[in-house]
Amino acid sequence: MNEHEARAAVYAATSQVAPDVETQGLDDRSRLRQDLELDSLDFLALVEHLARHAGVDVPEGDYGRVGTVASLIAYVAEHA
Amino acid sequence: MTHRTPPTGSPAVPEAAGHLLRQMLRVRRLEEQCVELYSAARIRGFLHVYIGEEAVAAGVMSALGPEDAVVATYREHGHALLRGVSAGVILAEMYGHVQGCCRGRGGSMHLFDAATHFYGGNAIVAGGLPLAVGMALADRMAGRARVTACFFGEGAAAEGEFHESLNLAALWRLPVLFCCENNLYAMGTALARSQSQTDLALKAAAYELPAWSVDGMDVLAVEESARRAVDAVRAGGGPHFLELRTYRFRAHSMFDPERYRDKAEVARWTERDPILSLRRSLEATGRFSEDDWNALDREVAAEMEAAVRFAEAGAPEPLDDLQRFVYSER
Amino acid sequence: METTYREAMRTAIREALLQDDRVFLMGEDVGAYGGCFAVSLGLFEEFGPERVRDTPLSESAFVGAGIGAALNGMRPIVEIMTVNFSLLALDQIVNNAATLLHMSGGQFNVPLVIRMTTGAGRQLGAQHSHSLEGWFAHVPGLRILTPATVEDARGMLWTALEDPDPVLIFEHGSLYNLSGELAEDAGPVDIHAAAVRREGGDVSLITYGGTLPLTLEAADRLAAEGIEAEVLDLRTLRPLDDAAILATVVKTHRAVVVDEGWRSGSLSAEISARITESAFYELDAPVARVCSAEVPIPYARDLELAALPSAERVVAAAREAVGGGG
Amino acid sequence: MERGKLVEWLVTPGDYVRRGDVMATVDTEKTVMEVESFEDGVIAELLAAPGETLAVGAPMARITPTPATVTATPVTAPAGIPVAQAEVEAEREHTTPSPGAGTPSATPPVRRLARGLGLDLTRITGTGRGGHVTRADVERAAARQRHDAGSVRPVRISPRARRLAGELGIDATTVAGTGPRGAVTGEDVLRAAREKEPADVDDRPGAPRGPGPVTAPAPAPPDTGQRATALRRRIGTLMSRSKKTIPHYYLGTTIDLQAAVAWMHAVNAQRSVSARLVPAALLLKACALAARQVPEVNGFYTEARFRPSQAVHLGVAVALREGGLVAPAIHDADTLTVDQLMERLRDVVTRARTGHLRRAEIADPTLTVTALGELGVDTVYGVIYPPQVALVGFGRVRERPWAQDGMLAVRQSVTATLSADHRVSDGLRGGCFLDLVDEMLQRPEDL
Repeated sequence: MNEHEARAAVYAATSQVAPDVETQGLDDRSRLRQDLELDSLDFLALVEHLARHAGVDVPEGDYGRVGTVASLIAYVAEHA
Repeated sequence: MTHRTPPTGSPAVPEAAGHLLRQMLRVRRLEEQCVELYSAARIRGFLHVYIGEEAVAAGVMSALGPEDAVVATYREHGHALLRGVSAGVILAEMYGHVQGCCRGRGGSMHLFDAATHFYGGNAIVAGGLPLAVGMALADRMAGRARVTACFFGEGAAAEGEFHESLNLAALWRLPVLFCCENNLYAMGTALARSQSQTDLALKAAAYELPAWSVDGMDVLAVEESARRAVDAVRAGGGPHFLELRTYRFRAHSMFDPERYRDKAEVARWTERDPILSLRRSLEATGRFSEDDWNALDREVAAEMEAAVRFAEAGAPEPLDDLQRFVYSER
Repeated sequence: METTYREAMRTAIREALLQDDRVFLMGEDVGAYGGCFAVSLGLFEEFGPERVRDTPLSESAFVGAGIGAALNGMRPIVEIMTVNFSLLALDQIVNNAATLLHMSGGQFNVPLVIRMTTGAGRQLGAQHSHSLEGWFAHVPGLRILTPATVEDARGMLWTALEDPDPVLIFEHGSLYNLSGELAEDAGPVDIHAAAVRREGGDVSLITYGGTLPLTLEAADRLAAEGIEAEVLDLRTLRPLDDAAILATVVKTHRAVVVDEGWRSGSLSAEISARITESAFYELDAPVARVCSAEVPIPYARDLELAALPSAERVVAAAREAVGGGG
Repeated sequence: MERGKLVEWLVTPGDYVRRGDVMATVDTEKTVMEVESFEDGVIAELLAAPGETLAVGAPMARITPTPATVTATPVTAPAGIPVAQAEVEAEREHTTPSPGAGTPSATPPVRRLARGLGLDLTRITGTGRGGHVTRADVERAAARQRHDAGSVRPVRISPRARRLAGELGIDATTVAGTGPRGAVTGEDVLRAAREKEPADVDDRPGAPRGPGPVTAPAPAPPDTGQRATALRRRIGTLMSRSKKTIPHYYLGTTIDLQAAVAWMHAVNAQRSVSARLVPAALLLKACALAARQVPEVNGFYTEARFRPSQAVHLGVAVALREGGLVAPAIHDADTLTVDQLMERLRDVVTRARTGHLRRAEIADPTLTVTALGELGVDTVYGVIYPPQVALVGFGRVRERPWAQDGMLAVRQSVTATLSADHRVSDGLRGGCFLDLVDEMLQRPEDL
């Protein structure tokens, strides 16, 4: 998956989990927990959405690697 | 001024008679179709059919010119059809479809058509008379040689608007042809049970206007008297009044159990069916055969089948348009 | 130029007759007599019996004839002597004028103007004094005007004649002698917007027609007490200018509706309901109403006055609304 | 919650309903809740229309028992503490015992009269046959109440004043009214607000500075904003009451989560994403089990006494994205497996955020747990939700230096706090509770 597709997948998942977050113009440096205020359940839903729709499984051990929008996009691009 | 009998005219010209026969049959078949569609719940609301009275509309309409105006009642399917509104458009209106002459806003009782100067479709008894007087007033003031034909039942003669309108039209000598369709019953109330003076021509004549009683089951007599009256009105002779004695074969509306009249009475009148009568007299001349009749009947049936198809294919106006036509769209 | 409401109305009719051949005036005693309230005085002589047309006493027929003539290309002005008599023509107004456009699916509009006198205050008793314009304002398809100033008496008629649909103009009998300053070049005015006749921030007095003068008087008295009332003249009762009503209520947070009609099922009820529907959370006091007593208007002077809205009653209602009442 | 707005009826008269069927939705400022039937029977009458605002406990519908059932009971508006209100069909009054032993019999019109006068039927002595409360009884009670109330006057507040007071956080009942018959007007509220916080309130240009014309307030905020404002107001009221009436004490302890987190990782590694656990599920389960053993933290304090709860319904504090929070219940949390609890947690959080909670979920929590720490803080000092008597807070689960057996290690840990009601328990019992939570989290496989 290229970066563009990965971004689209992450944005779609984010909109699903946090409809109030405007993905347009979203700062890549935003941290999922602190800036977007996703709690653990939200985060789980986000990961679940990515698994279902983008086919990317983020194992729990990798949660630490996907703390920001940018890192999540990169992760998805790499693993899809 | 009052002629107690219809003026006798020249013998019927077969071509003209053939036309009248055809027109009456079209009305008959249209309304038979309406009754059937009503029973099938394709048409709702009130439905008043004219079956038995066709000679009146056919005779008067053929005496009018294309620029003349017509104001009718709620029993007006035939009038609209013979004025030139197509059967399909009439049925579509009864279906409540936007393809109807009033986009489904009027229904059976309120057919209107600007192109043929057909001003309804008025369901308040006698409510159309003042309108017709005003139409004629405008024509008079504008110098147009137009006649406004106003149809109403004998029940209207008990209403104040009947008297006010005859008075005003006669006073101002306006070009109105008042056509009283006397079918003897105002809904279920017989004329004699509701009006002290049952001679309607006499009643009208009190307003100093020519008033004739005509056999409304004889289309040739209706046509002849209407033609004379229309010519006189157009020539500036002021309003004329025709009492057209006729009979409604069917119930007042689809809700009418007909408790108020004998079956025998209905049967007596049915023998004088205007369509059957004219057909017989035409056949007697030897210039109209059973084959001719069958061909005519098939042709009219085909017209009505096409009309039903047209109505069926239509659709109601979008609900978003509900509020349209309350005020003019500018 | 100083003029009266009656003269302004006459000028308007005369101008319409001069400007448009399709216009004619029709009604009981509008011609040779000069009009029951002398509005059309002199027009019969100037325009002749065809265009200033005396009718028999048959309201239904001549109102209906007005509708028919309007359908057929004319621009009739039909005068009904008083609103009480208009009931004899109610069939034509409600069943025909208001419905034809809709029933015909947009084919037949009725460009008719009907003028009539309304209201009490002249000891004319119960069959010449009622205020029934609220009834007519109930009916979709009609436009209802209530000129209350000389400008509106002068200017509403022409605009009404240009309207493609039926317009009813209600002239309060007590206004005919009202005099006021009118610009030399005064002409047609709009017939859709309400007008603020006096600005104020403490309470809105909402009225129309014959009760405008007493409402303005009440506002003056209130000002002397330190209460600044805003006076809204509705001018058009149908369609109501909701935006103007809302705007004044949002400004003052209190409303008193003054209506010479009876309170029950009335136009004042309609206005009050609309205020609560759309401006409830702007209100600092219940909407108050000053209406006629629920009796047929009596003849005797004192009784008649007691039955009608007065400046005193408006002042009291306004005081109550702002919290200064007893 | 004191009132709610009926949003929609999901049943119509004539419908047969079973106990537990959802019959209507009600908007309670916090959330849209579903109202369930508590009876089997046929809907005889809907007593409220959509859009109507109802007091808690107000009858919403009348359910007629079918021959198979015994009593007829109204569905009442959802309540924090349900109010028993019976509106039994008149002809059944004499033959059927009233539901709830304390409710005396009375005909519906008399019940309606009592309700209209704000009287509690259970406090009226019936003089009719068999203790039946009559109209005269109610009228006498009303007269007595008026007499008792003496000169206390109901506060009249204009609609505008009520709106402004809400927006500005003013208690309109404390404002002196200058409007009609002493009603509090919008100006009065604005004046009170200026006096309270001169710098803060209504600083817009053109805002009134004294008596005189008042400008129109700013346009109403959009709907979510209004809901958030209302919710904020509601939380404010509730928390003020809590702090005013409940003598809180606070305890805290740091818990080693190494074992729990490791166990969870191991479990999650075997599972698809949708079946994974989060630490909160373990924390909740531990609290539920501990609460069973320390009943002093689990129950309600009402009418000056503590009523412990047999069941453990854990309230889960859920932050709403538009601001504010709700704490719906996970029923019988102590009896659920961790997996079941996880499933219920996801479900209730999702519905809380989409505004579809059920009445019982709002009303029932016996103990609330907040895991706000997830978003960053180490320690949470919570305020108890009245009438509950305790609140458990968890901070962030993260690696911390940990000394054990004389060695320094880095381990996953969390700080757990307990806010508890001193009228019900003291620090010793509270400490017991936290110790139990700790202990259970060391054996996650047993949870």
